[in-house]
Amino acid sequence: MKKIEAIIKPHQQEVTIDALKAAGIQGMTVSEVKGFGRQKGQTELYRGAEYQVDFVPKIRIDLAVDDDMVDKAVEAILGSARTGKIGDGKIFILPLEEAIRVRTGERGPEAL
Amino acid sequence: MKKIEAIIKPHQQEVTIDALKAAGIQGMTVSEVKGFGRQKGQTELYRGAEYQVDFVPKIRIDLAVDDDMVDKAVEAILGSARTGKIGDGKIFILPLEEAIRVRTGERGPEAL
Amino acid sequence: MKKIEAIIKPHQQEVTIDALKAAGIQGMTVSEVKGFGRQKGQTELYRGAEYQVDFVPKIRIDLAVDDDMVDKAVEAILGSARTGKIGDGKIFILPLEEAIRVRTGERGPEAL
Amino acid sequence: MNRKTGFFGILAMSILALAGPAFADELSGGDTAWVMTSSALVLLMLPGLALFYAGMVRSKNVLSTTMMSFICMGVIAIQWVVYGYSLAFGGGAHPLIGGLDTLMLSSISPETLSGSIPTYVFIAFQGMFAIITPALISGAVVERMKFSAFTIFIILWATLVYDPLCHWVWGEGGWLLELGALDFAGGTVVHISSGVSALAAILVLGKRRGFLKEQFVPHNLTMTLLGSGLLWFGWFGFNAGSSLAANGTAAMAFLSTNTASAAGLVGWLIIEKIKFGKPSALGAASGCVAGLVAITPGAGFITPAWAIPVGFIAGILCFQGVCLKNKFGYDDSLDVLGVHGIGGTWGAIATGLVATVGTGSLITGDIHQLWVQVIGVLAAATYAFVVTFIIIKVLDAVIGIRASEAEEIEGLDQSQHGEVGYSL
Amino acid sequence: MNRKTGFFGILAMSILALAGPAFADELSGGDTAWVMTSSALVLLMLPGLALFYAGMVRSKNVLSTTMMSFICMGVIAIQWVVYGYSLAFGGGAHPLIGGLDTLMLSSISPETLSGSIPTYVFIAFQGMFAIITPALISGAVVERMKFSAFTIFIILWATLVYDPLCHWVWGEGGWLLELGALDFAGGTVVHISSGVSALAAILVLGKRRGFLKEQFVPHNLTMTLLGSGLLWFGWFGFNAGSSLAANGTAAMAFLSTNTASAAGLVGWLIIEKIKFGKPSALGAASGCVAGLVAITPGAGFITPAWAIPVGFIAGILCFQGVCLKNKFGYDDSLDVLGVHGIGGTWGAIATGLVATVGTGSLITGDIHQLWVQVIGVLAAATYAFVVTFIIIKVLDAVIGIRASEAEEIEGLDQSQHGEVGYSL
Amino acid sequence: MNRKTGFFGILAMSILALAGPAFADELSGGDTAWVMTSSALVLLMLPGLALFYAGMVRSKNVLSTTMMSFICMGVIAIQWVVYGYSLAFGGGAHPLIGGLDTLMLSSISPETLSGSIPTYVFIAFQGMFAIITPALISGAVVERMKFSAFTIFIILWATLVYDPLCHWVWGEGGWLLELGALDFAGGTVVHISSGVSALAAILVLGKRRGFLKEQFVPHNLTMTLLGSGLLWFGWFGFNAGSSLAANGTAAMAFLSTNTASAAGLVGWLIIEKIKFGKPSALGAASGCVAGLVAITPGAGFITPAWAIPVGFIAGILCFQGVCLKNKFGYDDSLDVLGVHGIGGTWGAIATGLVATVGTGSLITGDIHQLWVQVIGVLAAATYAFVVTFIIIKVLDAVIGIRASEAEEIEGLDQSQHGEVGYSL
Ligand SMILES: Nc1ncnc2c1ncn2[C@@H]1O[C@H](COP(=O)(O)OP(=O)(O)O)[C@@H](O)[C@H]1O
Ligand SMILES: Nc1ncnc2c1ncn2[C@@H]1O[C@H](COP(=O)(O)OP(=O)(O)O)[C@@H](O)[C@H]1O
Ligand SMILES: Nc1ncnc2c1ncn2[C@@H]1O[C@H](COP(=O)(O)OP(=O)(O)O)[C@@H](O)[C@H]1O
Repeated sequence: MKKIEAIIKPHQQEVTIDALKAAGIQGMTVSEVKGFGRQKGQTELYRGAEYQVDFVPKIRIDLAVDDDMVDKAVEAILGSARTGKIGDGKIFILPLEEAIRVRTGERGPEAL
Repeated sequence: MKKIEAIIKPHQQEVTIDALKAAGIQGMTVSEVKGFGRQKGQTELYRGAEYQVDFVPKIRIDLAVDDDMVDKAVEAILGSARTGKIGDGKIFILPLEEAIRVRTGERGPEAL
Repeated sequence: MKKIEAIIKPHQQEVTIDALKAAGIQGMTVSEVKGFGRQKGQTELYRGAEYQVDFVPKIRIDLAVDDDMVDKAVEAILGSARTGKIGDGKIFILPLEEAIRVRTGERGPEAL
Repeated sequence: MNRKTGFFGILAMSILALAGPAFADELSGGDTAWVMTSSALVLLMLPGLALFYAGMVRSKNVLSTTMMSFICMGVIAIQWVVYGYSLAFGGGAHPLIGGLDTLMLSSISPETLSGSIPTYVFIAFQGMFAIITPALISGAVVERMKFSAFTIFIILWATLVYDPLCHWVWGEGGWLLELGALDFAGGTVVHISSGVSALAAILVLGKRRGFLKEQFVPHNLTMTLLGSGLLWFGWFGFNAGSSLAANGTAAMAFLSTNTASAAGLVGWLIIEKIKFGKPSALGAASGCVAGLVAITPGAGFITPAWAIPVGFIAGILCFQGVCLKNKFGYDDSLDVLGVHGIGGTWGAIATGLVATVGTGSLITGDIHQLWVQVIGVLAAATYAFVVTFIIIKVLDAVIGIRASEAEEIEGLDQSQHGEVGYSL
Repeated sequence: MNRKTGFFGILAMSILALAGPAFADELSGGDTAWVMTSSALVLLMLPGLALFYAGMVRSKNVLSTTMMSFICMGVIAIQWVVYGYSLAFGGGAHPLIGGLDTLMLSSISPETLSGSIPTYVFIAFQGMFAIITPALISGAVVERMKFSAFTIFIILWATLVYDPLCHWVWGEGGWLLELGALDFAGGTVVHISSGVSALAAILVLGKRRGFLKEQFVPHNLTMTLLGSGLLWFGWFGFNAGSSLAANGTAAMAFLSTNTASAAGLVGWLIIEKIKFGKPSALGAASGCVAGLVAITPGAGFITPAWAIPVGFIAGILCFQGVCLKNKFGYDDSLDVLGVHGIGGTWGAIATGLVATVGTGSLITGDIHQLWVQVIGVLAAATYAFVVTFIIIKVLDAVIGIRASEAEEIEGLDQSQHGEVGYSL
Repeated sequence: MNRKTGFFGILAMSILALAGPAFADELSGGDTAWVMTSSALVLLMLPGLALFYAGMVRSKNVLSTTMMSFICMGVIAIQWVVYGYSLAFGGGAHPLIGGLDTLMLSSISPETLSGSIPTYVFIAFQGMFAIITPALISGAVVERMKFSAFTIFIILWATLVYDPLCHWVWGEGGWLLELGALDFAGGTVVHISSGVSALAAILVLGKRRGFLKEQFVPHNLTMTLLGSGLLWFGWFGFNAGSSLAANGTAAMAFLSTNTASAAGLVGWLIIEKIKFGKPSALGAASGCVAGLVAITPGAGFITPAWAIPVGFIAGILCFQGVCLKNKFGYDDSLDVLGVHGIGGTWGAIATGLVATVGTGSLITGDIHQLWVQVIGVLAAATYAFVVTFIIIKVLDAVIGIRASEAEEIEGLDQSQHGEVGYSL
């Protein structure tokens, strides 16, 4: 099993989740994060001054998948989260040793 | 060492943390996340319309443990976070190569 | 490639990010988390009662780096996030199998 | 005479009715105190409305929604002093429009009186109405209309829609006033006009991206509830201030307003309970506003006891009103038509049905008044709809009224104002 | 006569004392303006109270807490017009209860006067008191009481507790009024009654899950502070409006109210500083409310200088009051007994101690007044406690008053209203 | 006489001008109602200011910022009753200071009148000014000044700066009053004095850690906007209440205030649009406050039409004013000098330029008045700056005025008050 962590733009959240579901992913966990990278933050006004915020709001999707689903999931994300502009984000893949469903205690791919 | 990531119901947070402490876990990191899965979101009212939110608030507990503590920690979570209803959440176990305590620079299990 | 997760004090966020950038890190993802550990939470007042909150606000920095950058990044964090007092936090290092840039589809170290 | 209303009608009526110590052309400290207080209360309705609306949008549009109310406080307050007041209340007794004789309020001094209060107070009080009416419209166009376009829109709208309508109903010689249409505090001028104008505007503006597909969840309902509380509070000035005196009419308007608001709240909650099993906080906030809207045209003519059914039915009707948009698919974002248009119409009609103080109505056997009310509603609604539609169409052609898709996705706070609401 | 107070007493007193241009049966514009303003101010205390309370609960209960105030604005405002006013102020001069002669406010018109103000204004002003009192109780039962049960409770409570008590103290022939008990603006009727009723209610309702084990951290103290600011503002209407005229008594009540509020704030902060080393923002918010509660019964009788110790001691006493619940283990969630019960009692007694204007007290050598005050407190507290206890017991048996454990864990916003407060 | 202003000047003027039914030594219900209402409105400016300021700081300082306003409500309200009022308005006709003859408001009763209103009302109204002025200063020192030090500071400042200045301008025999300096509602006494005192305080206090390096992003702009709405609302009491009567002067002050506020809002947005391409919500909130500050000294002398340029220029000047700190590197955190100091100065000068009602000015050919205004500004600014500087220096030496670096980093909410603002 693998753990996929995708950092994407907030406005792509909805389509990306839809794409993942369409690809057969049944569960995922989402959180709000702040991104620092090539993309620069917005220009904001504050009483006679203009400044650039140094972070960009991003959405992080955490996804535990069976090995054979990795490519499908990655493709779903790439196909939906991409806008082609700087800051589209990253996908990270980590090894996942075990997954357990709390309710039933099931382990491994069945737990996902 | 292993890294345990548990996604649980918010209302089980307190008992779960207590159970982990009772099991000998001395530190952990907790964050608020949104879960998408089998459990459906709540029905909310909005001016003449009723709709279902598509995510469910969840709590994520991150836990770095020495190998011999993994089972104890997993059991503590299963024993406390389980309500038996859909949406109780998941436990994921990942390999952890190194842990360092910032204050002292200690490395490995002693850093936990 | 490795994934570094650092849990640090909120007030060290700025200097730590600066130090990481100075060390050549170009991107990272930051989130707000709650820490449970040796450091105890603040004492708060509430209408005739004083109590201790049981968590401490922390900042989590997620960082995907190429293998040869791991030590530099760790040193940057240790050098900037350390205040010497309990609760300075932890650095965790996990194996990272793949990294993909969403915008271009690039994979591996070039994606970082 | 006893059929007429509006400023002069009410004024005459209250003087005749109570034979108090106030006579025209002598200043009454009590009346002046009350109408100044009322003016301040109506001004407070603007931040109240801003909160009420802003709590219901997504957090990326909270400031831009608020700004649509604040810009009315800025721009229309000036327009009113420069020429708006003159257009509405100046001139001879023309049936359709005032004049240009009091531009910049020339010829008015602290000594000038309107009835028993300084004219400056009358101008201030009426000015607050001119300010809030376009702000009401904003509820329909939030989350996608350009701030610059909205700013120009409200100036045109105040000039071409509000000022004339205000003259028809409350200005000397105004044709609806002459006809005997009753509008104590602005059911027609304020609520119906803003409601139908909102509809005209969104027919051109179009729906928000994702309307009826995505969920537009209110981002902060405590803000909306506080807003509705401030509106309720301010509405005492709006309605009871409209008697332009601290007298028995004001007193009845005060109590009828409170009662109708309460009944609207209860009405909305009951229908929610029946339909969904739960009464909601947003329902309470919406219901009291519905009740307040409905009692506005008749506050000085309807007793507190009759205010109960007027408010209660308003709660139920407006609940139905806000459901319409889902059926017909127009995106009246925060239900300006559903609440103000429908509530105002019901209130104008209800005045013809159950008013018993200082006027006749259906229940006193005066069916004529009911017809006059219907004519008032239709005339105001038609005029406001047509002129607004033209203004918006022209504006769209000339400068474009809608934010770009990217701006809408990013949120109007950032794209229009370079800010974010919260950095908690 | 100079011992009596309440509406008629005060009215008589103010007319005699100042020999102003206002005579009974002639409308005074100034008085009318002031009491309308005051009524609006008291209404604003409801959203103020809602914020004050809602900021202190956990965010999952923010809307349900707010709704407990809003439902009072809805339901009691109607009850008052339908029969509440009549029960409290109607009828002949019965010592225990008013009558049913002014149901639906029949027989009252804009011309009807009560002293120098239209009766409609008097009804509106008194109605606001009837609305806020049950809302005060809600602070004790939030986070666990069913909304439906609370709604029924307040109707019963207004009818069986508030309306009679109000008659005793302020109604023509009311026995406490006849006895000479002083309650200028509602220390007994509003604060003591709500405080002890809160205690009776929670004895049946029980504690919140986790009480004294978990930490119930206020979720938004800025909301509570804004709420306390609105309460302070509205309280000017509450107290200075209770003179029912814009005269010297109102003026003194105004300034004494402001001073006592300030002193309460300072008193609470000082004891916090002593006990915990830090003065807290919640302490400031609580302290000014304590001071306001305490000055309420004596605002028209106590000079601004004497208002300083009255408020200061209230700050300290109520601080002690809120600590009691931790000792005795009853869950008075937002300290209704601790602040309103104790503050109101202290204020009623303090009136017997230091009142010097228009009445005697201990410091003027009149010990009788002190005894009368004590009797008033005991009578009101006993009556309110017993009747509330019975109402709640019956309600619990018939429909159940407490949300289920699952609902309580999920939060009452979701379980009672199908909403969440924030989606930031 | 017609040059003088302040309480007695205005009072005389209004009585002469309008020949209304109010004569000195006879209570007017209308005037009393209006000044009580105005007093309540000014009190509400405190929570309004607290919100306005608190929304602009970082969330770790939201409560401590709020508390700086609330502690003024607590401490200064008491100081005023104990001796502040006496220092400002008591004594014989001394040019520099009042007396100690009305300590604890002895000798004043509900029957005592000041003109046509009870003296208690005059004291309450003036007391609100004494309360808000030090609270304004807090905007400059937030996020780093110790709460204990601020508390002591405001007592000293009220005693040594505010009370004397107030006497100079409004007290019987005050030298600026005698000189003929016009300050209708506190441009000099309130705004210039708080603005320059803020500067004096921060020169000693120093900058916030990270000033001009880190970004200090406002944490909640909806709070700031609501705050500005409450300030606008309350300012009607501040300015129109300053005529101490419900008359034509009050009416003009009311309308000029509203107009200047609107114009300030528009002015600030226009310059932002020009400079940055976008008008901001914080700009709207700031602009209306700038307009309100500027019209304060002349509200009763400047017509609504002239209020447009006065407010508009204020919006532009204060925008420039807030930019200065970035150039000169002093940390006037929330721009007290930039908005109140500069806006107040502009308003005092503008009064000498365009006042036409009840006084002469440059445009009526009276250049003398302009000089008198300049003298008033310089005298008040110099006095306030010097005395504040000394107070702060001494305080710093004796108890230390600045929170430790660790406390500042942690946030003043936790370190000074043991609380956090939000636990959403
Ligand atoms: N090395 C990294 N480790 C963790 N997160 C990163 C890393 N680099 C970038 N990110 C995340 O990805 C987001 C997008 O990166 P950015 O460099 O702005 O543009 P792009 O996605 O086009 O490469 C960042 O905002 C940050 O959240
Ligand atoms: N494949 C997955 N990867 C990451 N998180 C998951 C995954 N599946 C479920 N989750 C998380 O677990 C939560 C519970 O899952 P759900 O399917 O609702 O019920 P259950 O826990 O009973 O299996 C989800 O809300 C989500 O946060
Ligand atoms: N075993 C662990 N797994 C995950 N996070 C941990 C663990 N132990 C500590 N932490 C995180 O590190 C923070 C600091 O730890 P703490 O024990 O307070 O002090 P120190 O950093 O000095 O060891 C905690 O607040 C928590 O967020």
